[in-house]
Amino acid sequence: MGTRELTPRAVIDVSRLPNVVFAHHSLLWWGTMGLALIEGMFLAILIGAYFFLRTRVVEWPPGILPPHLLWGTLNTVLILVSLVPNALVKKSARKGDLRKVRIGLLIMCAIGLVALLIRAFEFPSLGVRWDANAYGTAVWVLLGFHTTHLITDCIDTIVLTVLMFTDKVEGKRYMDCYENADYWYFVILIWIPVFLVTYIAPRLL
Amino acid sequence: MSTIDRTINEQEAGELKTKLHDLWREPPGFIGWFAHVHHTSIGKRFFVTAFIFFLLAGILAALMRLQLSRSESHLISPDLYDQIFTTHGTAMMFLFAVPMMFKAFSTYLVPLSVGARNIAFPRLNAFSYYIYLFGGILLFGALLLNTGPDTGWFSYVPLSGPQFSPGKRVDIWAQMITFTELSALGVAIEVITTVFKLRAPGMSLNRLPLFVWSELVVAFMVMFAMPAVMLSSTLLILDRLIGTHFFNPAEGGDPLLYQHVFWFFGHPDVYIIFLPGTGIISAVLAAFSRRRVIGYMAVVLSVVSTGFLSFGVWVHHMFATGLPALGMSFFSAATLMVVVPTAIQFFLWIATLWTGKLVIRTPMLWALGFLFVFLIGGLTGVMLASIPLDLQVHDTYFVVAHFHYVLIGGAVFPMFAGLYFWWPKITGRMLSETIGKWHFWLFFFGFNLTFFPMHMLGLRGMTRRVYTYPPESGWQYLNQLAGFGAVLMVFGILAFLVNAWRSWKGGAPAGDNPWGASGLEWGTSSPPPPYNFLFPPTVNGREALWDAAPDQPVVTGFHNDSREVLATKAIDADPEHISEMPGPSYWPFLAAVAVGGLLIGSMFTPWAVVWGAIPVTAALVGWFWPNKNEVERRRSREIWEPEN
Amino acid sequence: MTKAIQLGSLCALLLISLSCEREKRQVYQNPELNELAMGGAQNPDIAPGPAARPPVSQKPLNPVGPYDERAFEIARGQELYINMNCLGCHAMGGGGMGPPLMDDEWLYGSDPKNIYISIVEGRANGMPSYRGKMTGRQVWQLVSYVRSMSGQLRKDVSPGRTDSMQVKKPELAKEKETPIPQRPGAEQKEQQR
Amino acid sequence: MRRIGYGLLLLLLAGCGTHQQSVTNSAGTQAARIEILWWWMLGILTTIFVIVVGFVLGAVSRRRGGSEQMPEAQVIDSARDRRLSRVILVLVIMVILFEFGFLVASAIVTKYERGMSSKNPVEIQVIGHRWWWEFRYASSQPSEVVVTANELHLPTGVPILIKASSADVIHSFWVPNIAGKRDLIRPYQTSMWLQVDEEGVFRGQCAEFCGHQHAHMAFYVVAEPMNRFQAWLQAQKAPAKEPLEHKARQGRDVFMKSPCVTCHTIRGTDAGSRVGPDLTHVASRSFIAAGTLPNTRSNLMQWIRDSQSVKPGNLMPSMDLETSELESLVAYMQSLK
Repeated sequence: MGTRELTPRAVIDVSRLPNVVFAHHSLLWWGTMGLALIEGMFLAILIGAYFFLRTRVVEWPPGILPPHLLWGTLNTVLILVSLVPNALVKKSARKGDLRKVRIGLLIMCAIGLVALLIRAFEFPSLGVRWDANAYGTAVWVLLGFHTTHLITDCIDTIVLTVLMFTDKVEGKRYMDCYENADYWYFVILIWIPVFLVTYIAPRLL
Repeated sequence: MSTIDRTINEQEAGELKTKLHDLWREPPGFIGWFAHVHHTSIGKRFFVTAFIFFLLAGILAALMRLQLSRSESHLISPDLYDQIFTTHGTAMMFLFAVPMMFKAFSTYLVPLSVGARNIAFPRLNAFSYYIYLFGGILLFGALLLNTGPDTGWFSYVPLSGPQFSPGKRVDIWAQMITFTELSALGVAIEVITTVFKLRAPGMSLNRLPLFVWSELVVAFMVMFAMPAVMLSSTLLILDRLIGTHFFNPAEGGDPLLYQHVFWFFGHPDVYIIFLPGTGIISAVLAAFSRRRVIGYMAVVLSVVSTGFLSFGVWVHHMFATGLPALGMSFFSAATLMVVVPTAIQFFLWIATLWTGKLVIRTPMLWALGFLFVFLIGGLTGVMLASIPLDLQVHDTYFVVAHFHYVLIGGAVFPMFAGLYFWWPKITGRMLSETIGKWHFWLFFFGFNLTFFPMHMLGLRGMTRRVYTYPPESGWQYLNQLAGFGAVLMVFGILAFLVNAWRSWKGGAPAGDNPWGASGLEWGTSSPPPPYNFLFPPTVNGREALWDAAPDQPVVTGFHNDSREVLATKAIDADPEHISEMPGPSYWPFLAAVAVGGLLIGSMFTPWAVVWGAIPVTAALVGWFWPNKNEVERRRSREIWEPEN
Repeated sequence: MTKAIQLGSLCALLLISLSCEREKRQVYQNPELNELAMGGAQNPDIAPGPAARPPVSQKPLNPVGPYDERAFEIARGQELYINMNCLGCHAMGGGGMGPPLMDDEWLYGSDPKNIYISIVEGRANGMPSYRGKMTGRQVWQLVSYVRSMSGQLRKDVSPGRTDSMQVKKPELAKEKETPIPQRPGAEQKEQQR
Repeated sequence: MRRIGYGLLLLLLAGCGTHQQSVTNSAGTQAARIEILWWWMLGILTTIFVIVVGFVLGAVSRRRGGSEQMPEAQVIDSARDRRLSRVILVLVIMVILFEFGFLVASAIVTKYERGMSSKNPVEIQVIGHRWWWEFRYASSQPSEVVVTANELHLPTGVPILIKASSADVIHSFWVPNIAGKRDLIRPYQTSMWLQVDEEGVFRGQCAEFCGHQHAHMAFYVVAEPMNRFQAWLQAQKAPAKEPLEHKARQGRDVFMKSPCVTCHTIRGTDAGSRVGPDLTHVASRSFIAAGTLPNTRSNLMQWIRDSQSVKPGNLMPSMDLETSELESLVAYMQSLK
């Protein structure tokens, strides 16, 4: 069997290209951003619905007091504080610094769980049931929307933390941590409008 | 990235073939079927499934024509008729049009046309398929259970609300929406990532094939539009099941809110269905005029601007609600504006035909048929943009005629053009030209015979969604004409099935590039091997194969023991990094089953959301849990990108 | 291929065969209903209107109303409840001049036939007789709705909220009340109200 | 049967014939304006269609690359492409101009309809029910308000103010020959002006899907000169007359004892429920069951005995009265002129 020479041809040799990349280089980043875009759209429409419903009645909130600020504000503070450990996770994931990543992730898990705990007090503090009237419906669904994200990202973070303490640590994991941090930034970001609409808007409108 | 010259001899190529084949092939057997993740096999499933739903919904349409062919006919009870037309509309929109034109075509063809070895997030792709399949089964299963939705494909409140729609029919509709749109959103993310990160070196954005451009724009539109419909159906089901008050006027809700949210999705959806068609038409026209489409930039810009404008026109579905005149005339103007980019594309296509060397084959026939049919739909659309004219024909058969001209013209004709065009690539065999021509002419005449008379019916006052009409109305003859046309369409479809069957059983082998077309997908064998390209290609111009240099470089240097693909820079597509694609897995299927259980359970008790979340979480964890050996292998050869 | 088709059609037939009771939208009442009404009734003439004049039969009475599993009929019952101004005395079930209908106390028995008789015959202390004012079918629709108010029916057939002011949980969210056995003197209690 | 009844209706409305229901057969001011717009658009768009299709066919017949095997992709003459692009630019500008003109024309038509007004117009409240129409002719004294169903009498030549609302789900009020449609959405009440210029009978119907009997939710508009209209209105104001003949009186007793009384109003009797259509002058109407059956004796019989066979799923229960009861009931109905 004579191995016939094909004509010499130009090739691009990619064997030396990196395979652990971060930010908008990685496919994962595009996935995360796509998700964020979709969720953001949900939120935008929900907020639109909130103000649409507001125009349908004279009194807002109708016949009841606006929600207590205590728990909501507490949660806002906590969530904003989480910016710091989140930044730590992101930065050290980029560097591949396992110790710092573990610390950061543990803190994030703690913050996430506490935030959920506080959230459990937030719902009663709205002072209205979802099936009382359109106002109740709107605020419950808004808060519920953010809570869903809190829960999912919490679970996500916990699983990731567990992985970082096993022997499954590798470049890919650091990429996951990095994107998980990006997603947490998104959860923080959307909390601001949700907080303003749920807690502040009823006081102004 | 520098290119070097080296020799590849046949033996090396042969070894590489076997290596890659073992590496990329899907697990065999029935059980293995549930682990497939390659975009070609998932893409084929999307094609087949969407086409089956097309046939089923078509049968429902035939039943309606049968019922309407006689006045005061008692063939079908109003109750059943309501279920039939609702299921027909819902299935055609959510289970056929979007899945076929967006999910099927983009899943199968986008990675091939950008020269990638697989789609980005292949497991998500498999998940998207199963969740869509379950949604479809839910809808048609419900119809057989006499639980078919019966409030129209838009399910306006209060008719679809808890007070006027008892039972589970509307809940099933709402959850079906959640299923299918979840799937569409998944595919959108995959397509966007694939297009931006997995293009062949040299395929900078301004060299992206027009077909890929339109699928990309559609992917973005899906991201902005589908959340709206998922939300409207979710708010509806919340009102129905846990007593929220979004649409209850007595407690500060408003039925118009539903219409706004729904049509904010509903109108862009028409373009989500139609834009992939324009991409297919551009590809087919180029191939069969033997020249590239005139005005690449103009076409791209008009597709993009159509995408944007389509979000500013939804209120033209609500002219009759008596909203303030000023606002309405704004939307009227916006609607007219959408016509402009489409007109631009139309003129450019005709100019391409005018300057090309036409070869009339079946795909070309369908493309020309599209030009004719869609033109009529577009022109009646111009009429509907006018508030006074719309107030007369809104919700009549005139509108039925209009949107069937737009949707069948804008989706079904391009679909067949695309199927006849890419069938050789997908199956490796040619379809019969003769039967193809029969198919076209039967369908073409049948279609016009069915839907043109409906314009007249509308003008004579026949409203939509009526299960019968009085004899003295004089609508019977036109309806019978439409019924006759429907028969012709059925024969056309049968011809296609015969054609497909014969080609499958032993059509002429296609060869790599039977049409001498220019897309990268034609650069590999037909059907494509499980790894798509033996050597991932590079690109030298807009028409990849036509503009290729005599020795166009190829990509080498992968570790051929893991599913590695080359990721390139988002804009100019220079080689950037190596990304590893996940292999076959059962988890996407299991996750889809878990999600399905949650969604269906939640129709019966809100608690299903809580206990249903447990299996879903378990499935997802299993999905992402890394495999020990793979971790070892990857760790052994990590190359971190330098920090900048 | 052919196997898949066979399998598919088989499933289809299966589904059709077990087509849901819950979703039936029936335009005529099934004849046995009137019998049901007569079963064990003291007065063969209680059934309203000529709609119900079959020979008296002594069937043991049925613990389940004929429409207790028909979401559509129950919704029609709800509509009647509003249109026939049952609200006037019973409010949305909370009771007013008349006794509440959403609690566990049934002065005249909680099973469908007793409710049927209460409506058709009327009762002491102000419940008027609707004999002849409704067809048997309508009464049975009303009976099933009344039972749903105290959560006696399956949740997937009970109505959701209405497009009106909310004064109580929708029926599908109402927890089931277990009717307490009738005590002697219940009627006196009623008189004191 | 139905056709006979229909002929009978024509006799009933001696003189003013029934018009073919059609957008292009306008008898009202709005419809007329819209019809003009329609014909113009049809003309222009057809021309455009012919030209475009002409070009496509021209191109197809022009240069063929043979059809055996695919010829080589051709070399592009970019100069010609640029020329073509310029032509296309001009065409697009023409399209934009045409659309602008169209927009203005539509705006004018709309403005006319919205701009209509009058000092003390005939004001009619249109209320959609599943599946019939309630019409209430407004008046200063509540006692003077005329309530009727499924037959809308309108005076010709004067602006009429329609107050549109719904009792349950969304319906849509539409009489093609007279004006464009208007959705009836609870809890809104919207108003629209219309004017009928021709005498005659016009069919209208619900245009928004509203459930099982959407198909049978029609009504008839009787357009007549002001004096005849006023006479009709006077007649409708009067309460129901005491039935003269014995049979009709029996019929009234049947009505009061049967489920009929629970849903219908007959002014001047104890029947006062507003669930179903007002029957005070039911015999004066030419159709029953919301424009479904001509108002003949046999149709009344069928409708009362078995309404579900005519409109399956409608809210009126089928009542199997004994034939004698039924006959006297129908006699009573027919006495309600």
